Amino acid sequence: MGWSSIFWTFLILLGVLVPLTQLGTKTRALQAIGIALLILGIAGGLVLAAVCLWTGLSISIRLPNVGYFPVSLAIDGLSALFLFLICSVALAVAVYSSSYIGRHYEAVEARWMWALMSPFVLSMALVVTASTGFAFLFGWELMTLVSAGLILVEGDAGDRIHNVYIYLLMMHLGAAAVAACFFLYWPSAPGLEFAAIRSSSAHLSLGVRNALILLAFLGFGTKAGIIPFHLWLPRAHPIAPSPVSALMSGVMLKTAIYGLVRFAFDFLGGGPAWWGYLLLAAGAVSGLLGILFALQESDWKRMLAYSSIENIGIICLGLGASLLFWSYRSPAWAALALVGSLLHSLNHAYFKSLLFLGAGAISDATHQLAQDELGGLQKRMQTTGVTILVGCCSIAGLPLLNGFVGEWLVFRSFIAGSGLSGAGAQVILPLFVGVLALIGGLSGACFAKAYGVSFLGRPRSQGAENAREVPWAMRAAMLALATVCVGIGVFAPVVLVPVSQIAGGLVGTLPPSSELQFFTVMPRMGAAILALVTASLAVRHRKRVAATWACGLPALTSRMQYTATAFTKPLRMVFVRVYKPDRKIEVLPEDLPYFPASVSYRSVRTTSFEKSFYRPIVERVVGLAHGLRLLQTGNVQVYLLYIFLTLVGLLVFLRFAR
Amino acid sequence: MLLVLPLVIPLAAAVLVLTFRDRETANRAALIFCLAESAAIGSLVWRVHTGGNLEGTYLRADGLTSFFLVNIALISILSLSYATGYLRHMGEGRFASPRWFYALVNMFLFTMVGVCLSANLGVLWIMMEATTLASALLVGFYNTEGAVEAGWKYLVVCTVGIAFALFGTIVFYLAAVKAGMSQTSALDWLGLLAGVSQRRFDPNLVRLAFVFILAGYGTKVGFVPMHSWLPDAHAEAPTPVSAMLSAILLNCAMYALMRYEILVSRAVGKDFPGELLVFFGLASIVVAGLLILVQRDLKRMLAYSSVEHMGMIAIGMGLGGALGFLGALLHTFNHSVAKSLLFFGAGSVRHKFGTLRMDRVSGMGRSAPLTTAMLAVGALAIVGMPPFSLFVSEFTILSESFSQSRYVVGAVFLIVLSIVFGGFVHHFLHMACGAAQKTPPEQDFTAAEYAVMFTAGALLLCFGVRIPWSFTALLRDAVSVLQ
Amino acid sequence: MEFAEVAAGKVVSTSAVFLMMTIVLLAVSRRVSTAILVFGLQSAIITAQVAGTAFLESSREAWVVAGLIFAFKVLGIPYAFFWLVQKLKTSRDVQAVTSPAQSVFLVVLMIFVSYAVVRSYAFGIRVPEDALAAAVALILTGAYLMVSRKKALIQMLGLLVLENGIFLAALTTTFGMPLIIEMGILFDVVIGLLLMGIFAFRIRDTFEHLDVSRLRKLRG
Amino acid sequence: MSTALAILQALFLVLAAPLVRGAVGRLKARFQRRQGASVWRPYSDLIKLFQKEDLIPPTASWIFRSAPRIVFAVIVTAAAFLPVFQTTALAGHRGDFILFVYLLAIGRFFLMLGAMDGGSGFGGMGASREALVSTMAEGPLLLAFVAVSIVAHRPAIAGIVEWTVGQNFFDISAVHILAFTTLGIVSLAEAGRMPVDNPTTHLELTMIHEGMVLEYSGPSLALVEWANAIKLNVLLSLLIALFVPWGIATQLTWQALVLALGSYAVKLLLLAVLLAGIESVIAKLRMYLVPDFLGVATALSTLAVIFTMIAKR
Repeated sequence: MGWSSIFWTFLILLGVLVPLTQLGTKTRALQAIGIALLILGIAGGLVLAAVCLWTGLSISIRLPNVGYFPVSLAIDGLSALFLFLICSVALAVAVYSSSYIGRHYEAVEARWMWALMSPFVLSMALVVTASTGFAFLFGWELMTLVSAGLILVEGDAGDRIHNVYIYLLMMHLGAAAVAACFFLYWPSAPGLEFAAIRSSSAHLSLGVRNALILLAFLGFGTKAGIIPFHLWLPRAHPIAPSPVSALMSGVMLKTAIYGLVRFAFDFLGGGPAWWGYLLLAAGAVSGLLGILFALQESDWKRMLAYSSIENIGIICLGLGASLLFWSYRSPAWAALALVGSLLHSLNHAYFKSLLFLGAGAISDATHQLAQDELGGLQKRMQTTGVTILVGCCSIAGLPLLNGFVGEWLVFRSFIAGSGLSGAGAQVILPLFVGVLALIGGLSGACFAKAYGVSFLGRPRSQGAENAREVPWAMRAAMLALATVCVGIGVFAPVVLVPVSQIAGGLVGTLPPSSELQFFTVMPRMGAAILALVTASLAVRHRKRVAATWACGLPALTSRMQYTATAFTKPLRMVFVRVYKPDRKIEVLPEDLPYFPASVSYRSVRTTSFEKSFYRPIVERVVGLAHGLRLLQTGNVQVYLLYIFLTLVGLLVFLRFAR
Repeated sequence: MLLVLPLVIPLAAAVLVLTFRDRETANRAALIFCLAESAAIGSLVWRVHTGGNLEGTYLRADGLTSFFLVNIALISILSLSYATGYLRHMGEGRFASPRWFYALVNMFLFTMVGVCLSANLGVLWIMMEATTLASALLVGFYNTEGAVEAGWKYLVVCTVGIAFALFGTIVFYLAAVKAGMSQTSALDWLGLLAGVSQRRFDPNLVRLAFVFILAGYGTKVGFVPMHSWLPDAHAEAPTPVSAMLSAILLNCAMYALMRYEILVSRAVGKDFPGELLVFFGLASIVVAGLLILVQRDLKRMLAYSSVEHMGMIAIGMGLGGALGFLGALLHTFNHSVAKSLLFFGAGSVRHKFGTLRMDRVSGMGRSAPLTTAMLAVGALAIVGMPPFSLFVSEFTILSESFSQSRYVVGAVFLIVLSIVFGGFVHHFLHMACGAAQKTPPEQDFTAAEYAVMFTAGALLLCFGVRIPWSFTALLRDAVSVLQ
Repeated sequence: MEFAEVAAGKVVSTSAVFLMMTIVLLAVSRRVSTAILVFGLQSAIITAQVAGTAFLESSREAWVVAGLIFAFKVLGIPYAFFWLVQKLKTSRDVQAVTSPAQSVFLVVLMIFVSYAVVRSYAFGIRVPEDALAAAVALILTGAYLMVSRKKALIQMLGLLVLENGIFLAALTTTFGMPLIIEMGILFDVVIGLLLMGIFAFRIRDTFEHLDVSRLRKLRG
Repeated sequence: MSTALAILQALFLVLAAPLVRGAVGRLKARFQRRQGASVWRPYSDLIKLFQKEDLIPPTASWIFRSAPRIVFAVIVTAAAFLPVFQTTALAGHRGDFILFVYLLAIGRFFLMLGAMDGGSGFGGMGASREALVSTMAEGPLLLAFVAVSIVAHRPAIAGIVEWTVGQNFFDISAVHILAFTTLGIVSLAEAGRMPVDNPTTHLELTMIHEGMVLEYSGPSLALVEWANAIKLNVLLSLLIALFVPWGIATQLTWQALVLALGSYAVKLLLLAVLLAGIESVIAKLRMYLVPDFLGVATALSTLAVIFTMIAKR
């Protein structure tokens, strides 16, 4: 009883009180109280989720029906995990924003920002705790809407609008597919309560089940940004305010993973092997292309957005492996792979939001996000630099940090795939180790570049030169997230235990405990490395600051350093088929090619998905609309003719329909 | 008495308001009459709810009537309150002064109430035709080129359409007479209702009748391909009238179709009328949905959106079942609130920017934030986004289509929803965003206009989160008539 | 009163043929005034039919209806049309999009179709086949006139012809609807024509022509 | 006893690393008909460097000094995963070779950062090339492990070694040959040897590793170089352990251990000869041919995994 009242408080605070304090008054003090209430509410949600996650408590509350449709919320294991994810990231983001928003926006914008951020968090919480179809879809649509509003608060110039539009449209199409998923259950589970859906799933025909998984893949895949449904992601995430980007990339994408797990595992209970292959293929494509595109982006936020696609790809690889194991009846390994992807969802939420918050700090300090204009920030922003370094290492999957934990589990399950009974699966699954390794290697390169170019060496612009450390609230939020990243990386079993309980609950068998023991090595190894590093640092040496040798020139300038673009040139040349860049080299004056006064070089990468997949569809639809427009000729006689023809058509139908 | 009063008041108002030459007095008188009308409707509805159906010779009221009357009362209050502010720029002219406006609006109201109250299929037809006649002059009210053109087309197309409905009525009458009913009861609702279940109607004749009725009243509802008059009329009429046309006139026509649907489905089974309604509903949503994408004029786009929503209602009706009827009725109401809000917003845009061309309006969010906010609410509601009410009703209709395993219907519905979403959001974003335009010196909006829009927005939100108990009761009564 | 009954019966049974003739005449008439006259003639035939029926059935309501139709459709409306033509000062041509030959061909085709349609239903409801066919043919012709004639006035006329057809259908199949309904319908028709007249004036004033096919500003 | 031995073998890998490097250098010199430096030369180099002062660029942050130490620390930690004389290692668990590979990745990651902190063009250049090589090498490295592990039905390095010792040398499957080749190629790339990188020149057109460490001096340079030597040693020992472990001590008796040490030394020497031979015969590849070279490794490792299907029973 007590816990459900916390849940109610959470809902009311975030849904009603906080927006009211922001939009209802112009009093500063009340707004500050509103922000405090928001933080309090999120913290309450976090406590609730943590209790549910670690004690296995489950809570359900029932809201009044809307029309015919029951609305109720429930926290079971899976919901608790995602609610925990949402609240913990949101807490850090809220603390960060309490300083960030005030520094970046005027009073009106700031009010809107807070007023929308609170329902944004709420809508995500609604999605993961909904236990009826109506509540789920309600939250699902609201989530898109509010996040689009947040992007628009940031600014509404022409190209931003276009991006927001693409975001909204694709989300709506995805939501249509998700809605169709639920509606397909209507004949067997009227009311769409999850319990009824779950129990009726077993009786569905194979055709419906296949349709369901395809629709779920389409709908949730769009939200998650799986390639080729990713078009919106690198457009929408970079243009949002940094804290919102953190929420969108770190948290909102995970609601799609939640949905996918809910449908594929909880409701449908696994299926034929091709479901697994579908997700594996999607994961491999998303992972590889996502990180390859990220590698070439030299804007922090665009890079992070593409890297989200990559991480979603890794999560999908895990889910695919899990489904494959399940279809070949080895549920323990299925559970392990599921643990891997669930844990990677959690971890990605932390390091990605950390990095987006870091990007916000960079832009706060330097007023730019282009890596080629940064440099030398580590000396100027010590705390921010360290936290971002932690984030970069995590996202690159380096051991002792949380990114490695999830990836290891996925790797491990791939290798275990060799024990499967299917002849194809036992080779294909281990081969995915190579794919994941390539993804890992590329992301290492990508984030070494990002951190190295931005934070090390010499500053490349005035902004970077004059950068100052950001206020404490922002630093505290980033530090907290970085601590969590390290914490999970070193003491993984803390979260592994509840997550494997959840996965075990979904699949029916707990993952092999001998495998989970692996992470007990981490604290010892971490201690060893730490001891070695501190020992070698502690040894006193003579040190002298001396200018770097400049090959005889007077001094090195910052222009001589490798830029982010230059750094990735070799990889760009290797993967030239993927990028298909449009290069343009202009040498002036043209008549003296060997004595150029100026050389300008431009390389634009247009995503071929947009060119070859989306544009033709859109053009066809709009073309059809224009064609229909011609039928509305404006001539009243033609209109009358339409009526007569309709009538004749109906009469003919009547004649022959009998 | 209760049955006659809602008809007498607007009729009296139409005559009386002509005597007020002063604008303010006319405004006030019109509002007072409208409130009186609402009170009359209110007492009628209460009486029907508590004491059962009211039956007269030519007039009657049951649950379905009550539902549509409430709709009419609500929208007419909103429209007239909006009009009091909206008409302030209008000069005096022949037929073109506020008093004429109110007189015509009251006549229009009279005819629509008449449609809902009629107990006789003949009277129903007469009143339907009268709605066209009463509103034609309103459509052409501004007497501009566009208004005259639209008025003419409206008049001609709808009259022809309605003529077919007359033929359908006659054929149905014939079928009733052939089935052995007396000439007096063969058009009477109660008589027919008893007749279709007790006697054997010639199914061929009934089907023939329904085809004509569908084509006829369907023209008035705006089913594709009989919708051609609709965008013209809705776009060219004065804004409060556009709102009334879209929000209640179409509903009244749908009401007429519903009445026939009840009879026909009892006579020949529910499949025949149901399939036809679903077919026209699908045609309407697909065509109108696509046309929304390529519109340039705000009100024209709204008009096409009305076609689309009428299609959705038709699908709900055609599917039938508990949720289908419920969804259709709920959607009727929700759509009328959302659409009137949008038309009011469009009126404000016209005042502010002097144009309704959407490509010429930009930066609205900065120069007219309140209007933009209201338009945003309306637009989000109309595309079926939560937390607004159309989400609930569309969800209901979709649920019914899937629960009957009509996957194609559901799929088309969902895809069209996305297309319409694309259209609306595209147009709206381009109007609302960007740098503020240089606009003519600030047009002061009256508090009434905002109050009206705010009320509509609040209703949308409220029905999207929780449908009030009293409304649920109304809805239940109405659905019980349909089933 | 044998003779009167026979005469009334004849009127009722032969009127269909006369109506067909008016249809053909409408199709070929090039002048507005001719078309109006033909319409008046058509209404007169229908009046005669109603009167005949009224006599045969000795129904007082039918007599009232006959009187109303005579007053409005035979006298009032044609007169109003002539007045309009005079007031609007437009050309006398009907501005057809089809040649008279084509029109006749199409109209005859419609008559044929009407018979074909009616046959399938008439058997079931046992009514005079010719009269019902004439009614359907009138409806179709009315529709045809509205689609093929550009002038606003002829469109109005086409609508009236269509209305006549519907009325005739009601008459032949059910001996008319209840009186009050008939009166209401007639009232609507008259008001409708009044409004169309008003709009005709407005179109003339605004566009300085009456060619509705040129009213094409609103489209798409 | 076993633990002590495990610590010993890790220490051996760390401490003997310069010697291996010296030996390879000496052998190379011999192949080129030069006298060559002493095999102990790397030790004296390290001692000399440790005594010098650390030069730090004015723009550098703490990363610059920490990077070599982190690199050293992780390589040493990685060494703890290898069985050298006995079939167990200091650290090790199911799935440990993933951790092993990723520990090497930590080293690379920080070395790249350290290089970029120098603020000159060369650091970035070296890091950029290292990124290319390491990205392409990681996949085949792991796949080779996977292939061997599948054949051995053991998911850990020590387990694989244990299994291989129990097999007959002539029963060795195609999988092993493919995996060995892969691992060999990858080791060349990872350790920065010919034909991927030339450890002996500082030519800016070709240098990778040397580009990265160009700004380092004194103890920092010493640590980087030592770490690099350990890496080479670890990779060579890995080849030995995975593919030719026979002779390794299965029981902890003195005789067995001596035999293990002896056979290990011989095998290491043979590998060193092979390496020196390769480095003397083959020219450095053009930068953009390196991906093709590693592509061959990827293809071989993929084939190795596919062949496990046949080789398993």
